[in-house]
Amino acid sequence: MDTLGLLNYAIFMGVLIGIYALLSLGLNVQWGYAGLFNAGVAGFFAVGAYLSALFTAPPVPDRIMGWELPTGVGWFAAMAAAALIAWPIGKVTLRFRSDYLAIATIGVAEIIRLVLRTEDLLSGGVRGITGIPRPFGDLPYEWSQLAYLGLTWGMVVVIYWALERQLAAPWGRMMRAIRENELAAAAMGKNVEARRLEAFILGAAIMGLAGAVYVHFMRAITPEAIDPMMVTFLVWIMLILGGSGNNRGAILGAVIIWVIWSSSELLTDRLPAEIATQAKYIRVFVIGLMLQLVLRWRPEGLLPEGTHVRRSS
Amino acid sequence: MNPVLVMHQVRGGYGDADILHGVSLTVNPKEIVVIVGPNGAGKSTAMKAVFGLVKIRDGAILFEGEEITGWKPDAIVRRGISYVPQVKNVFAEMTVHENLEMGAFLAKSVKAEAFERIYTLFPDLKAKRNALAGSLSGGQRQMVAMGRALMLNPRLLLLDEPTAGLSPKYMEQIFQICRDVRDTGVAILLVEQHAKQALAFCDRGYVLATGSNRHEGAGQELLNDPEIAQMFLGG
Amino acid sequence: MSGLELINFYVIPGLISGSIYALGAIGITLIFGILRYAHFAHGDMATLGAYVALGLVGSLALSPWVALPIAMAITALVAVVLDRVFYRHLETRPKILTVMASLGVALMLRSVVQVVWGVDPQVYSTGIVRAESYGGLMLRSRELITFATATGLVLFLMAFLRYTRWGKAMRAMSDNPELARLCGVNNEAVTRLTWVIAGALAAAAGFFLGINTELNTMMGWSALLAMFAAAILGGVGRVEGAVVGGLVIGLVEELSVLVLPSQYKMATAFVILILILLVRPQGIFKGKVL
Amino acid sequence: EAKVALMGGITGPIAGMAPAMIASMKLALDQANAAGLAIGKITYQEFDCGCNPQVATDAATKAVNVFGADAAVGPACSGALLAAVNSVTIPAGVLVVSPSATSPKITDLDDKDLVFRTVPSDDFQGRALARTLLERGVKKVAVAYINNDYGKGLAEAFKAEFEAKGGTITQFRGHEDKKASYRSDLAELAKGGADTLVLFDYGNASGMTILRQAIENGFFKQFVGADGMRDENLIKTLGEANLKHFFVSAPVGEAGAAFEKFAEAARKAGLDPNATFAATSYDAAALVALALEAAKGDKAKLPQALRAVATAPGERIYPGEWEKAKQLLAEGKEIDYKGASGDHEFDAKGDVPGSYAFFKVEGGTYKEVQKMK
Amino acid sequence: MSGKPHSHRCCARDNIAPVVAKRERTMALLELENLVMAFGGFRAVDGVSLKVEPGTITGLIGPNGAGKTTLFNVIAGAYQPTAGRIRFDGEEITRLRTDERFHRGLVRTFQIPHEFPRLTVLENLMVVPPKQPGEQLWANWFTPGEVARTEAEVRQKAIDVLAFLELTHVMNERAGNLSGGQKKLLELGRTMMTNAKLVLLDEPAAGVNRTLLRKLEEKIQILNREWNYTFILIEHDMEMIEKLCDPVICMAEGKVLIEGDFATVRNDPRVLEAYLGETVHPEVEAAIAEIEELEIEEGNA
Ligand SMILES: Nc1ncnc2c1ncn2[C@@H]1O[C@H](COP(=O)(O)OP(=O)(O)OP(=O)(O)O)[C@@H](O)[C@H]1O
Ligand SMILES: Nc1ncnc2c1ncn2[C@@H]1O[C@H](COP(=O)(O)OP(=O)(O)OP(=O)(O)O)[C@@H](O)[C@H]1O
Ligand SMILES: [Mg+2]
Ligand SMILES: [Mg+2]
Repeated sequence: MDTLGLLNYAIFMGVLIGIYALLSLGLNVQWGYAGLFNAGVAGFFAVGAYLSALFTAPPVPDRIMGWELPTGVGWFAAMAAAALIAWPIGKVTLRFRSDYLAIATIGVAEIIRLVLRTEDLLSGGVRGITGIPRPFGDLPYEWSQLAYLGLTWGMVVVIYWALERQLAAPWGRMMRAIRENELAAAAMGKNVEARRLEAFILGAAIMGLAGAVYVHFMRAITPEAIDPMMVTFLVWIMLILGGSGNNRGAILGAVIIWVIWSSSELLTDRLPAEIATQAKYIRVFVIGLMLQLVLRWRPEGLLPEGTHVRRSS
Repeated sequence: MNPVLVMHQVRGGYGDADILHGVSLTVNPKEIVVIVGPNGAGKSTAMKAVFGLVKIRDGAILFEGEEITGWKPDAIVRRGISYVPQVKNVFAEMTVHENLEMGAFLAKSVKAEAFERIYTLFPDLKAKRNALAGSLSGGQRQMVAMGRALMLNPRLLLLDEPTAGLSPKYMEQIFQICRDVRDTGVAILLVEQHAKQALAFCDRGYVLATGSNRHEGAGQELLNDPEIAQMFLGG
Repeated sequence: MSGLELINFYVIPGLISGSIYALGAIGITLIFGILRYAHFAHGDMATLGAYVALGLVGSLALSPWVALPIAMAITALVAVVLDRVFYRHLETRPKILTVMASLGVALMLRSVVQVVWGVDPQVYSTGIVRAESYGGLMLRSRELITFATATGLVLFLMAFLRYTRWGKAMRAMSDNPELARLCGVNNEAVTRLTWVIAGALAAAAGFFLGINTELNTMMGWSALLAMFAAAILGGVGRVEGAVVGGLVIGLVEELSVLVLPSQYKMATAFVILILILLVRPQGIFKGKVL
Repeated sequence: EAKVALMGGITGPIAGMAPAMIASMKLALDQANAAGLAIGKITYQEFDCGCNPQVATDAATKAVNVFGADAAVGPACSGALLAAVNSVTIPAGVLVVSPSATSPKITDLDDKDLVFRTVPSDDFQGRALARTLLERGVKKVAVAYINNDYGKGLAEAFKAEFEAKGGTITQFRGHEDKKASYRSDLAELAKGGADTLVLFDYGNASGMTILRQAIENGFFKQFVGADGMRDENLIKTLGEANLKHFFVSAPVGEAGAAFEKFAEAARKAGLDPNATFAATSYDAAALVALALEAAKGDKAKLPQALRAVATAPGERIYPGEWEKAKQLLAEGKEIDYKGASGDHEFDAKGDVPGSYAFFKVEGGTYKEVQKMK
Repeated sequence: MSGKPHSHRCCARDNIAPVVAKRERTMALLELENLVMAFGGFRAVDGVSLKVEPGTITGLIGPNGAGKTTLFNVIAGAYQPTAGRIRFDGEEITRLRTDERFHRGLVRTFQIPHEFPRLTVLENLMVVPPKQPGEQLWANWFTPGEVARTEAEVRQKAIDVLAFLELTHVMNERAGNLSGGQKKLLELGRTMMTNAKLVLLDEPAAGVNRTLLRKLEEKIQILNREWNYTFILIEHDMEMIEKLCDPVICMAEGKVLIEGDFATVRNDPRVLEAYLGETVHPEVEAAIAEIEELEIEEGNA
């Protein structure tokens, strides 16, 4: 286990953390700002990932898309597509209490997964898409990884900065007001439905971007990547642990959870074979338990909301 | 004569912060006691403390000589105290009649007279008996809440602002009902913002401010104290 | 396609999975209606119940039908403990936190099942049971029992809620927990009872799912969406609604194969859910809209 | 001194197969270590690729960078493999031999000759099965497949060949795993009047449910599956008496002797040699070990060495003959490994043609009926 | 109490308002025409027609369940009326949404305060002004200058309102931590953050300490005289009605029972019977009749 190898692994982990940080930021817009319980993060992630892949991958005979466009176009398309999908979903379900939204978004993510699995013409079906280009992909392995790390965290910083700005503006204040008391916000002339939809779409677009960043890193995608456990649930724990309503908390949560999740595997891999298989499930158990502990002892997260509020006022 | 209810130096609150800083009250049998004081003084909190809905960190609450500090609400109801909270005091998704039934939840069987008694006190409710309590007007709800509390023939009745939102006619009636109920042997502790009227008809009163006792005495006495009138009764 | 074929291959299987969904949906609708949150661990509770029964069948060599009531009791107990340990302390916080906690519990339950029983599919009893023909209707005894037991459990539950004070206490608590307490309702007891019912019925759902197919560790989670759809379709908080909702979802899922590629079978429950939210959010039986 | 990563699908959809696969890989490497190879001890470590691209990439990165693997056996699933090799192992120049990723897509990978597999592409098996059925006089079938890369790949290959050779496919339907009832699916499949159902699925998943429900309800007279359906447990669960008309195809070694050698060792180690992908797993690990020995641990020479030890010409080496292989390699002679699951004559793309046989159920297990071409 | 508002424009209403009111009798601010609100078969509001003149404080009283709150809900747009029409400021608004009515200057407060608990008191006010450019998603990026300018204006206005309401010391407190009475003041303060023309107050006195209530009354009067707010006020506290309101409308069973100045309404036997609950004695009735006759004579003169 040499240092260079460890460094390489750290870079790899850094990129994935960056991707999760994006997802977590997107979810924070929906849940932290607007109080929308989106349990279908994986769906928007998938839409972004596939769309960017289809825009940039080389064409293959039995699939309609594959346009070899520049990666930037793919990323933009990913955000737009995720936003576009979010619109009708939000339109239908945002009228109800969050639980309904949760159920509905789980369902949407499931349908998106089914469509991607089934419609070969569109998505390459269960075999997915390969040969997706990666920016700086032609550099030697280490350098290419490093460059991508920079790119990913560049995106995180840009999104973070933009969201912070938005949150400090009257827009953020209005969003929080709507979250706090919908009825009063409506009586104060705020168009509650439209505004919540706005937050939902914005969050979805960021999730779509995360999908796009992911897909170019992996250079391949199949429907299995839309695993609710690996995407939706992990992201939720990140946000709750880090502190919903706080963008820095969202990023911190992504860092902590991914490091724990990933390094716990390094541990379980070292266990003797008989229990190693078991340990994989115990790992999931531990993540579930961790969520419970956070909810029990620190429900507002490590970096709670509010520090921000004080500063702005 | 043993007091019905004694609160002795009760200190406590909702989270970690104290709202009540040593509140003491006594209610004697067949007595109407009223608590007045500014908004946020801790009047409602004091009532909730009796009913075990507030963390009590110090002091004691005795009902008919027995210490009930820290009891569960349902045990306290069973012991003979009824309580009408200030807000959210009806079952909005149940009918008026069902609300009254819930009042008598602990009784083995409910007699028709019990309902009749309430419907005679509040004829408005009889007409609305099958309406959902949630669709009633503010005042009608207040009546339902009172009616519910009276279903079980308690020995002590706690009322948190029973007249808020009621028309003057009903306000008078509620006070009259209180007197009638008192005359049947029930002690009553109530919080009122219609302080002048309340102090005028009660037996004794307490003035509470910022979570502690400020004044106490016979109703008329407090009413006639110009300082109290200036500070708490609106001049 | 003849009418009989339609009944044998679409309607009967639809009704069977419908009654399984219904059993799960009752618990969901009660928890949604009374405790006021969507319980995402319900599917995995069903999985647990099914595996507990399997454990009994395997270790004590019981007949599955004897194992069923024991598994229901054990799962009910587990449900009560889960509530005590993971949900109770969130009572006074926004409900959505409890929803999230239930997602975590779902994961924990599933991994416990996976560690204890492994991930291979398993069955209660081996061999094949060919259907008997009742005047052209193809039925197996286990299907009849599934249907009869589900009906019996539902009728018993409805009678229990109607003719005892518990039913009223549940409604009161669902309406205004604080006030229910002040009426002398023991909220803890009501909550416990709710969990006992939900847990027991979830175990029954898991068991019937297992006995009509195989057991696998994802079985409950896969059925969860259908159960939620059933609960909302029937009207949140309405036991009879959950039953009707479950049957409708089960039927529509099977019949959907007539018009849709069967890969999309799983999506039909969701489509119904969206339609019902659009058209009649209070559900068939006018439940709550939270 | 060499390091090999064992990348199994320990969690995820094929978790049920993983223990036997991993154990078989370990068996091979333990044997190699016991023989005392010239390169020294081969250390190995398991990684879970979860049958999920994301998990697999993470695992591969750990395997390559943290563990420092010289070569890897796995990943088990095609989707996972595609992601892992594209983004990690190919750029890092690490040899990968998969025992179970069967997707035809892997064939066309731009892999710098670093990706091999000991299991034939589904394309071969599907076509072979089509020819065998026609040969047996089955001209009209309905096809049901589980909607994943395995089921679909097989089904499409089968369909292409079957129809090209004059057969009729009355229904061609995919389905999702883990549904409670497939009776309506079966009713749809039965439309068109075929009495043979070709079922590309897993015998420990929806494949068993469908088979059971079909038999229980009297759909179809005859059932044919591929290697995924070859599951001992299925016989136990459904009862042999009910499976008289159930056949499966599965890859077999050219010489029965090779398999027997492996089977013997496996049984001694408490393993079921017939477990799905056990033999291919053993072979993949064995080939990696032999290649490491031949390349003297030089990572860059591994692909070339792998081809050399696996393909003719050379002295035949059967499973377990480590001493002999070691000797020959030390003498600089060519060897040709004949594996438990086949000869493993890799083509230019790193695929093996595979040979298949057609099995029926007998005596609680699967008995070969005929070879397939 | 800050002295500032008193010093200017002190006598606006007493002298001018009645004249204005008379001249513009045809141009009422709010006009209800035969408004009906039925729930199932039950008519909570049953054919109400009335006019509210600009600059007045109209008192709305009536027994519990008379339909007062329902009438507010219909005016504010929470319910769609079963029949009838609503005109506001010369425009028909019967079919408009709540937020659209708000933007036209029709503002309501809630009987139970609806603050934003986790926002500061200042933010609670700053949220209110409609059509703030900074509330548009893109404006922050494309017109930051304008956003900053409005933001500064809004902040200054909120600070002024807080000073007026004597809430400056709790400016940065979370609104959820205010006491009941302070929340009521905040509720009133929100109406001052927009260009309200008509403010609907639903039982502002219920549960408010009487000492605090006297302050509340003063604020309402100042708003009415100096900010030219028109109010409709539901209240059961007769002292408050007497002090503030002219005219007073009494509703019962969904209908308008009587409209007039406080004394008239107060002494009407039907009002006494249905609402105030005082026994009507023959001699009192005679006295009332006398007063009424006197008034009629005055009116004619
Ligand atoms: N559930 C609660 N959690 C935390 N703090 C609370 C809660 N309820 C009340 N408080 C706080 O406790 C203090 C006393 O409140 P309480 O309701 O007892 O006042 P009150 O005297 O009844 O006033 P009012 O006349 O306005 O009803 C207030 O500062 C209030 O903000
Ligand atoms: N949503 C509703 N559904 C059915 N009936 C309703 C509904 N809202 C109000 N009502 C009925 O309309 C009548 C008038 O109610 P409203 O709340 O307007 O009375 P109010 O005059 O404001 O009385 P209070 O002074 O007691 O608040 C009541 O009898 C009430 O039961
Ligand atoms: Mg109070
Ligand atoms: Mg009202």
